Amino acid sequence: MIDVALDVLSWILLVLGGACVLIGGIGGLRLPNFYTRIHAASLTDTMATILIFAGMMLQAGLSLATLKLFAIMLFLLLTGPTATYALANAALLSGLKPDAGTTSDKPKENTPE
Amino acid sequence: MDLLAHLPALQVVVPMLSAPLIVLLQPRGLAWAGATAVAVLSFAIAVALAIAVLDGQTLEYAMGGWPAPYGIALSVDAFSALVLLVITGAAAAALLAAKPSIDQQIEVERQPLFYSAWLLVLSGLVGIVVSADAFNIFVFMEISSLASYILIAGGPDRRALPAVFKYLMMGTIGATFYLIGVGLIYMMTGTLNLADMEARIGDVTDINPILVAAGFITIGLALKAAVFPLHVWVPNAYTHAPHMVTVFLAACATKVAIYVLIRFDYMVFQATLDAHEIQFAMFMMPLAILGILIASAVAMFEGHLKRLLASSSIAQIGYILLGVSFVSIAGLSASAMHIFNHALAKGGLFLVVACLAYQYRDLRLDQLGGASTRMPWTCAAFVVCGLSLIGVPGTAGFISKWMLINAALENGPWGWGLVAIILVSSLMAVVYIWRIVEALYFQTPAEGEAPQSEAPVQLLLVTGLVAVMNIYFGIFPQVPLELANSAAALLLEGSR
Amino acid sequence: MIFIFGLFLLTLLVITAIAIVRTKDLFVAVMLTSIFSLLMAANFFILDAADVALTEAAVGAGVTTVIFLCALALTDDKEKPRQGGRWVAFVTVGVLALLIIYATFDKPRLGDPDAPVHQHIAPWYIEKTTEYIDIPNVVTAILSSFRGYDTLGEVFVVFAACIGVLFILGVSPPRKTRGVTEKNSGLRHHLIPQVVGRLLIPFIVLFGLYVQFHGEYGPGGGFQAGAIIATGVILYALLEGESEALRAIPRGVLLGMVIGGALLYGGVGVACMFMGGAFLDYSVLAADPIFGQQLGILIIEAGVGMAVCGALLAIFHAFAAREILS
Amino acid sequence: MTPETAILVAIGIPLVGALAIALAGRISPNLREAATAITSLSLIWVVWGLLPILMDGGRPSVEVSQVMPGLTIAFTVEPLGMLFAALASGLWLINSIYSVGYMRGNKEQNQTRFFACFALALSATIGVAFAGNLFTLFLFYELLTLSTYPLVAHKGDAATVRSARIYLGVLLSTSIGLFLPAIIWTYTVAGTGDFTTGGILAGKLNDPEIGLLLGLFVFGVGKAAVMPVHKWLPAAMVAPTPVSALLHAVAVVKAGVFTITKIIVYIFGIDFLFEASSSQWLLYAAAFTIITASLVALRQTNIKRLLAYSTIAQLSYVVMAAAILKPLAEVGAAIHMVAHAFGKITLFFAAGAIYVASKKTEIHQLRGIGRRMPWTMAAFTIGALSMIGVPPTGGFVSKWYILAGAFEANNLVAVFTIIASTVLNAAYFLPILYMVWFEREKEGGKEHGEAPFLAVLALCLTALLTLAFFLFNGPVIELESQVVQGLG
Amino acid sequence: MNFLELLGYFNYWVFAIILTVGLYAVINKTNLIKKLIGLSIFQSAVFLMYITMDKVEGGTAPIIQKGVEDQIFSNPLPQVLILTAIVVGVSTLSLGLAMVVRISECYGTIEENEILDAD
Repeated sequence: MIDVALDVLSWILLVLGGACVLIGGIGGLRLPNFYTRIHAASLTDTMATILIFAGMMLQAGLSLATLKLFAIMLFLLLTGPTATYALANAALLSGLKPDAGTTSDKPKENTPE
Repeated sequence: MDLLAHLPALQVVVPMLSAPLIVLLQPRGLAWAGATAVAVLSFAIAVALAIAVLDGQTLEYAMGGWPAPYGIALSVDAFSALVLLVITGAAAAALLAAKPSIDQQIEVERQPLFYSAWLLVLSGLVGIVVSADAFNIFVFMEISSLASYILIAGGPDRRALPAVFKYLMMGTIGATFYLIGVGLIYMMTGTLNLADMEARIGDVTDINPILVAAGFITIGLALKAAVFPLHVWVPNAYTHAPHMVTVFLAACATKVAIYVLIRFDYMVFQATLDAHEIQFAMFMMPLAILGILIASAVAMFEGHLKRLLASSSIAQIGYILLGVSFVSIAGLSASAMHIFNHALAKGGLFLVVACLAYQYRDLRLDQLGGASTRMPWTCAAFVVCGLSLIGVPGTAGFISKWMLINAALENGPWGWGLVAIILVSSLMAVVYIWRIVEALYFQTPAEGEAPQSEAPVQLLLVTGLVAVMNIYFGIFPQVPLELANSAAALLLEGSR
Repeated sequence: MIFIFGLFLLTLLVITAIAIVRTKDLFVAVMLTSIFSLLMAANFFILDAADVALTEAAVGAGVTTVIFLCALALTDDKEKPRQGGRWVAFVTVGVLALLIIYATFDKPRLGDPDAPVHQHIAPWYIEKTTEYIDIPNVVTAILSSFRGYDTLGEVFVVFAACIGVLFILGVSPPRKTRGVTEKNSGLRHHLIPQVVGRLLIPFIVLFGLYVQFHGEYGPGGGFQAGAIIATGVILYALLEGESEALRAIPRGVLLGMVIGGALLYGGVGVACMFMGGAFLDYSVLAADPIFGQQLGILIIEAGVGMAVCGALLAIFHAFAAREILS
Repeated sequence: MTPETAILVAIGIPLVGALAIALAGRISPNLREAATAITSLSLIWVVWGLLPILMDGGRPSVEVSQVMPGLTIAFTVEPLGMLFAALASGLWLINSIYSVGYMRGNKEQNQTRFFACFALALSATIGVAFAGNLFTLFLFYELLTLSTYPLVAHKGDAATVRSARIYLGVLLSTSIGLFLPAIIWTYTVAGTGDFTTGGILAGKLNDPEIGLLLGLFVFGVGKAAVMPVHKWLPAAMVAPTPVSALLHAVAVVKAGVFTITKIIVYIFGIDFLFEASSSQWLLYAAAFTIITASLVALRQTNIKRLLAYSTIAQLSYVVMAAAILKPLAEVGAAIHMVAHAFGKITLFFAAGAIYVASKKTEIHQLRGIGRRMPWTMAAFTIGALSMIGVPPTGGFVSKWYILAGAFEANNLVAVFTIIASTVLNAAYFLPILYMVWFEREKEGGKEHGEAPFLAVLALCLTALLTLAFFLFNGPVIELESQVVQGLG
Repeated sequence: MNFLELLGYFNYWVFAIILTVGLYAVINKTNLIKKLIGLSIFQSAVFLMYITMDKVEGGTAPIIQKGVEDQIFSNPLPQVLILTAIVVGVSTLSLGLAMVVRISECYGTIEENEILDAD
């Protein structure tokens, strides 16, 4: 009985993770400029990682695979946000001004830093 | 460990393992000395192999001790022995004469890398010839191509870079085509060893992939061998490369690709696929004839000396292919002989170019006027090697021309048309060689260009040696002739 | 079941390939190439080629993208459109496509067990590995022992590439190209990536070593390990600055690694010759042939790892150093 | 020294001589002249030494190397070759005496190269003479072309280089384009290329092919200057006179005609050719060449060009004589080679002497020169008479034999051509002789005496030889009749 | 040819398409770096062809676990070949890029037609 409950729980976690990634994808398409899109993509990715990996760890039960999954999750959690930060920082450095309300992200006057 | 058994492996291992060592020899001139010693050593091994193989038996060598179809096998027979002699001979001769010319063209601190790349080309080419495994040939083809890109990129003139880039693109596409061909054959026969492949290809039911594989391999190797329509990279690559590199590559680089083409076509495809020889002849002969005629015509009107000799190389490769496309014993031995003789003649000519380039900055014909007054020996060597290229009797070139005409006469009524083509192109060769001789001897020197003295002694000695060998092998060609004949017999009988 | 995954991934692959060819901005093309390699790696993994997937990911996605970006930094990254002359390329390429499609109809279907490929040599390898070499990963066994000569050739290809790049880029740039902003201090003022980097790099290098010495048991081996360690050090160079990375592993050591790796591999082969076996026949290395094979494989994998790592780093430093000079 | 080694020594001497001359030339001109003299003398001693062996029917032969199965470099000495070699070596000595005088008189530059190449050309000539099979003959034939090229292009100015290019172009293209395929065809059909009495092609070729192969041979051997391929001879007139003498009398042209005769006699075989109807055209080609060349010679004003066209005519005499395919005519052909050599070399020496002494090259300038240069002009007269074939000179003997052969084969075309050409010869030589001796000299001409002594000495020697040949031609005829002994 | 049958050949068709896309890029593009990218795509297609060969229905990666007995394995040989080919591809690529860098320094441009005009 307990493992049926675990399976159901992991399925729910996996579906939720999938939904998160889907939302991130739609955000990436619909949002107007660079910074909002990067915001959408990075947040949902990190959340989806946690959900999917938790679901998979439940599936794998207590074994070496679970440990490997945990290590990969830790790695993703560390690198995901850092990569987003580095991307945003590089965009800022190369002069792409974040500006609320502009509909498209054609780079305005690029003032080299 | 008895040496003779390990010779096929040593032939590849000696130059290959010494390449990394050469990079460490930083002090001046040491790198050159090391490279020359290794080249001469590998030439000695090639001679030992040739002697061992002279009586017609082939040396087999299982790499890593694993039996043939499973591990990689090396096999040396008469044909590979002949090509080995050409490669290692060209490398040793070019290196012996290389010092003054390379010191002039490449900075000292880059020379160890240059000589190491030279040894890699040598080991790559030798690896191809010795190997009997289709994929192994691809690996060594890559080693030799990569290293020859490095050598050509060493050219002092900035135009060397676009030339070598075009060579890189076409060479890689050629090698990848070859890889696709090998993959298709492996898919249908399940083996990579050439002999094993030949045995199993017969009982393949649906032969479409095999035919396509044959197409891919032929196109790929034609690209590497600069066969007529796919030769566009040769003139620029040979013209802008350092002079000694042109000597080495012109003498043997494209020949190895033709060697693989012959081995694949006669060993693997010819025996089993019916009507393949007619297909092969129909496809190869027109290309060879076009190559001979058009390349000779281009050479006749070319102004720059090195580019002229490069396009004449393409014509001579056309000769070799013409011999192969007769699919007869005489044709094959003629082309094997021409591989040997052309290496001698063209190697000699490019050595003379290196001597001239030592004194003259610009190698255009109108700048080279009256070179014979200051450089009599260089020009004499040029005349001898030029005659050998034309095929005047008494020189090495004549022997292969004679055998080629005999082979042409053998295949029936329109054999005479082929003879006519061979003779017309020899006359074209007379024209473009004599244009240069007239420029060297009779033209008044251009202003301020007269060189002070002869080329350096080291360069002259090797050029003279090659010129003398051109004559020697014209009168006593027994050794290469016997290798060529037993190679032809092996290729045709072996597979029939 | 794998067909559906295959279908999905392969169509994505084709789309990426076409996208790469069509984009005008080279920077986008390089990024798409990196994605292309990753998709390739996933595809390989689905087709049961674990080793190749790892190599494709590490070498294809990792190092190639870095080298491309270095080259882009030194040249302009906008591509000028080409005027006309398209149909010649279309014709030749179209003919080639028809030729290959024509050949595919007689080929065995994907995964068909009685295809000729699986009959002749493959089963022999699988049986004989346990008998002669007794290591789990058959691919490493073939790579290093049955076809060890190929891999020796392979190491020398890498060696050739390394000395080639050093030779070609050995010449100092002829004249000052346009002033490149002083960027060699790495992302110094980006604190977060540095901290995270400092945390991750040891694990990356550790994982590389794991892959190196775990090659006999699971997917792994010299090439993959060399590439992973190289990417680790390149990350360090990007974060801390190229001069820092050079201080950690100076150029002399790099060249030494490449030459050492190549000579180690060749040396083992020659040692086998001296001990009476054929070239690269490891069974003569020790009393018990199986242990000899395993010892041989261990040494040459180390050699390969050293050579690949040294070569990739030397190539990266050759490009990166160019940036400072120009 | 056994006859076999004698052959190799005969070919070797000029080579060594060339080296010796090249080295000696660096030290001093006199040493170089001495070296030339020694080489030519020792060559004569070795070659003429072979004569007695030949007289009593010996055929010494030696094989140097087997290039390919069935293809060897081998030498055999037979009467025709012997005659040609003796002629070449003898005239070389006289020619070197003359050229020393001419070169000194004319103060030509880089004489060392001249004498060295001369020696090389001689070695090639001896090689052609003693060749045992077609392949060796072709080898030395090409060497002869290449070694004479620097001689023709001696002056090195633009005009010389252009005509030297024509010289080489015609000779090389005919030899590679036509002669080589003919040889290969012979080798494939007959299996061997050795010269054997009675021919090797008997019965191996059907009728039209014989004509074609004969055509390939005749037009392939560009040196025999049969009409369409004669362009190179007038072009070679730019060379200094000793070289023209070499070209016309001693080596080059003789090699061409000698090759054709040898091929007709030893490859085809006279009787085999006689039956074959398709070989008659050769006679008509030769006849056509004789007539047209003589006509063109009539209109020439420059002495050397006149002599060139007269040589073309005389050469076709030999070819026609060989083409009559009768034993007597073959002997006549051989003898005509000798007679024409002596006569023509005298004429060229005279022309050279006139040029050295008075820088005159046109015929109309020769008015009354007899008084100024009596010796040269006397020799010139003897040479001219020998060309026409007047009795006291050698020319008469050879024409006599050719006519006899023609009558024997009752070949009316041959008889008519000989008579017509004799008339034409007279037509272009006699006016010159009359102008030289009996007309007054134009006033204001440059005062000049005889040519340098050495040149005049050589002149008179060859003139005497022409006369002597008329009287003592016994041994030569007896030697040549050995060639045609067995034939019907 | 039912759908599953057709699917068997899908891999080879993708190989053909990517090969031709790569070759098109190499032939048609003038930018040298775009040519090199085309070349690496061209080579990756060949890797795909080799690896498609080695798949066996229901087989796993050729790693022999001690315990498991009758396990079908995919064919290890094409994987070995492709390991070598990938590294060859990278080596050629790095050499090509080194040349492109030198060309852009000497000529100032990396468009093929501009380079040809420069000489």
